[in-house]
Amino acid sequence: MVNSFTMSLDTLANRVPHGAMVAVPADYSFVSMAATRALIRRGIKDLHLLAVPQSGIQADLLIGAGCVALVECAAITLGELGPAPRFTDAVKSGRVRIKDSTCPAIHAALQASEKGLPFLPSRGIIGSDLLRVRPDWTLIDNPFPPHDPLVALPALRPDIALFHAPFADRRGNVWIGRRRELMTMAHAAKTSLVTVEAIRDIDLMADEPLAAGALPALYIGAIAEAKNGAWPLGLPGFYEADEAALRTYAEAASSDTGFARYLAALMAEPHAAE
Amino acid sequence: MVNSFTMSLDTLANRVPHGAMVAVPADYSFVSMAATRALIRRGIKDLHLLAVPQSGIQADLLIGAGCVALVECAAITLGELGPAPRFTDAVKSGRVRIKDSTCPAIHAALQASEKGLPFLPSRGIIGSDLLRVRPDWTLIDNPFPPHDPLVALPALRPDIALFHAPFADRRGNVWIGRRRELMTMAHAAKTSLVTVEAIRDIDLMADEPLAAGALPALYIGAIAEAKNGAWPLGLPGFYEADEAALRTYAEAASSDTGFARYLAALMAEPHAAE
Amino acid sequence: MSPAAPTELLIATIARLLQGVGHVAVGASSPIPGAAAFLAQVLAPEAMRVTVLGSQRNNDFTDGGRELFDCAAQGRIDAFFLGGGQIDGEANVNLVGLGAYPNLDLRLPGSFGSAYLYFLVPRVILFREEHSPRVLVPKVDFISAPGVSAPEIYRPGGPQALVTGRALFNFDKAKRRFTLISVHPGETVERIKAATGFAFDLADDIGETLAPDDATLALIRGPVRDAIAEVYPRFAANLIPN
Amino acid sequence: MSPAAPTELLIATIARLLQGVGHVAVGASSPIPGAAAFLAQVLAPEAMRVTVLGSQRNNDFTDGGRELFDCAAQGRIDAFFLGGGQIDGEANVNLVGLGAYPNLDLRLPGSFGSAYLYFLVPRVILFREEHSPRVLVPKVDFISAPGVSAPEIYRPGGPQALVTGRALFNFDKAKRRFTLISVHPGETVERIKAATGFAFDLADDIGETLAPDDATLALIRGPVRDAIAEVYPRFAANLIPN
Repeated sequence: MVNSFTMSLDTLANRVPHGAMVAVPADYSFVSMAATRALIRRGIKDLHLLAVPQSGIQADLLIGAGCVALVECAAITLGELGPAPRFTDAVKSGRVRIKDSTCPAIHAALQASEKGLPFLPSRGIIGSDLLRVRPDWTLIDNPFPPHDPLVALPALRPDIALFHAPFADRRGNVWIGRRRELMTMAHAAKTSLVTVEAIRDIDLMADEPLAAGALPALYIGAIAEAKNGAWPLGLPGFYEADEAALRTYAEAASSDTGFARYLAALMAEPHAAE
Repeated sequence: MVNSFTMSLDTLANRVPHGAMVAVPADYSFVSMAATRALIRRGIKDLHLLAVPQSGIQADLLIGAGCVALVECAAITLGELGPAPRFTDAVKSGRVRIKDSTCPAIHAALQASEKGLPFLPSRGIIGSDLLRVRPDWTLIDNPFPPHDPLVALPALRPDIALFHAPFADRRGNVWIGRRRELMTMAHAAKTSLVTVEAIRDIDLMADEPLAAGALPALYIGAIAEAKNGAWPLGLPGFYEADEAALRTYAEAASSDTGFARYLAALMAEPHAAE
Repeated sequence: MSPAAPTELLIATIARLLQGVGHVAVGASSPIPGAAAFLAQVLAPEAMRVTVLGSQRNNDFTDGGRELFDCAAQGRIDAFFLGGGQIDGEANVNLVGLGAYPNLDLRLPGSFGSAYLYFLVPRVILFREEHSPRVLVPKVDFISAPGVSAPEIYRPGGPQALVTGRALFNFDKAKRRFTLISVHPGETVERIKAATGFAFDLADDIGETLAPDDATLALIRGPVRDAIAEVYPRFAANLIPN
Repeated sequence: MSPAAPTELLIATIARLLQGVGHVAVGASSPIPGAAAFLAQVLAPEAMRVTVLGSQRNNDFTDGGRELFDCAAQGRIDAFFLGGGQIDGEANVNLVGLGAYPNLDLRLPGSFGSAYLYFLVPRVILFREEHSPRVLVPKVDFISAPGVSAPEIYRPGGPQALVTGRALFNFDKAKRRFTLISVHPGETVERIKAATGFAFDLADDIGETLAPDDATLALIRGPVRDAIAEVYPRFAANLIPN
């Protein structure tokens, strides 16, 4: 099985079908910006983007580039750089549909899928307008005392979990460290496409400390090497975000023409950042 | 906060109240046999022992020593050494009550507690006599198509999670590696009492690979050093089980007199094995 | 010691609200609550745990993004902070947007974890620096998380207080109303009334919000500044150095 | 090449039942199914994954004890093995004990994961070496896991076959009955009938269970023996060496 997981970034991006439900992690986790750019260059369309549980530049860029039909999230924001302009604009104009959620609901709905369950119950939420705008969520009664109403969150089963990781081995095992939301995503998704800083000549499962942070090949569909693949975001614990490049994006994305220029440059220089 | 977690094995054992619900891991995980012997010496009574999801010599010894009122488990067995004699005897005679379960139900009920939920639904189980002998389990309808019946498993919230681990740091963080059922147990339990091979002068959270396998101090009540604390069981990835000592136990436990002799020796030589 | 800057007053005010807390968690984009949590920690007579999202040094979670929420549901988080594009007189918060959903006039990032943590964390402190009728409204346009719940709803948590750049309010769950406790230096009750879009009660003894003393200021400008600098370096740089 | 030992016949028979499987998991105390899984793996034209509980080398799970069950529920495990103190003609299995619950005449270890995996793994192979009326009963005393379920029950999985030390049966879910497919060398249909406590159907062409050929025996005595030795050293030592 050696090497059958490994492919080029573009080949990996071609594994994402138009219209797929793609789960991506938050900026504080391991975001594959390299694969995001490859998807945009490929002209991916109609994605159902599931932010686990929130997203930033990745979602904003995909939305601005016209790749997204529906975004499901607890929040999309550029953080200290302000609102996500392409997201804000697309949602207001109705060009992109939104399924507003809340962080623990996204985690729980993925755990439902991880457990092969149709739903997971949740406390909280009742009385929030989220319940009103999410007709797919329903109330059930706790069958045990105090028999309080609970929200039943239907399982989220992404077609693809897409993320970046520090490294993988040649058997297809991926090291994710304490970013365990990536494990839940991968368990819940039909398959996982992963970019990594490097494929190493080690056996992740043969080393107890490394195995503790490894996602087994069982859940992995494809791996592509992409050095600095989280850029301009950071890879927490490994490298910092490029604040200047993020600011450049935030400024460009704040106008239609600025974003168009940014996108044109991204399309023209496919490997500038990778 | 430095050192406030650390105490002697006997002091740790004194933290377990009579009648407590104590969750313990399976033989393939990290079992604290050192704490088990300390509890027996202390004369602990009326435990509700929750095997996560099964147990071997640990449960058999506690049951034989008269420490257990109720055992909840998917199985108790000495594995290749045959049935667990004290368990078998005590359950048949009714001296110990049993709540028969199935592995995934125990995991799920702990996850319910981890999520602060009153229950978790489960597929399977329906049609098993387990449902008949577990009146605390109830059926609910899946509120989504195909609206199939599901088993609602009430949350299990142990008073104490009790286990052994390879090492901890002085801040109270415990390294459990890939034995993640210990994390679920600790999250689900009110507190965790942990024996370790060694307390190390490191900061587990400052090292990314180690942090990936660390259970934070947040969930830990007390830590005691106990070298070879899993003996005669092994510590998978660290040391092997002592097959001869396990066979000695299995033979002794197969008769009342043999077990009484084994127990007397254990009471008389408190630190022979630690 | 130079007198307390407005930010330092807020830090000290929030820190006082955290007295007796065992574990406070601080969410994203929250430098002032984060600094307040560190101040409360250094002042606490017993060990107090501070978890700051985005921190490597003050975030020991190892079970992924869900652990904050699970930990809160287990009753292991005593205090948390929420903000909001709008906050109304019943302590409802809106983090989704202004106008009619979904094609809002102003789209905000989203509800984050508010719709859950507001129910489960015993002391939720609402914090919004801007104190204006635009933010403090009679009724939010979208309830990300409600301030109060019907008795049949499982809700160990909820709003404790509201801290703004101009005043401090407590929240009374039974009356479903805020009570003005103190106004920050330079403010008056009348100006607060004019700047607040919802009706509220007045405490018997409304005074000026207590400014931090020199010892507290020294802590803010020393260890607190150092601790918050890890996650919010620009914010820390703007605090007065010791 | 010396002829196939009875254990080798069982290994080869079970391995044939695993043809086309993508991922087979092997539970506790299962040396023969484990060896069969490794044999199927070396014979498979495409990559086949074998997960053996208790193994360090052939168990890549990293999410704790629940991962086996979650993985099965996700549809990522195609085959699994169950035994039982009793197995009845409707493929119900009993791992709890003989007699009246709870003060049983014979207490067995417990149901393990049977009450779940039997429902969710598409090909569950029942394996019990002892073939006697004591084990193969008309009706089990305690149903740890039922062989068949009502149509409204979610059940993608269930029994495929029963392998004993004396014969091979298939299971027909619609008819809720076993069908005798073949008898092991030295057995007859009449002897199997006498040794089986439940009624079963007969295949049209009951023959002798196919013994492994020399190439297969070489695999069992070589790479399969090496692979199974990690978890079951004593079992491997008793296999005929290559």
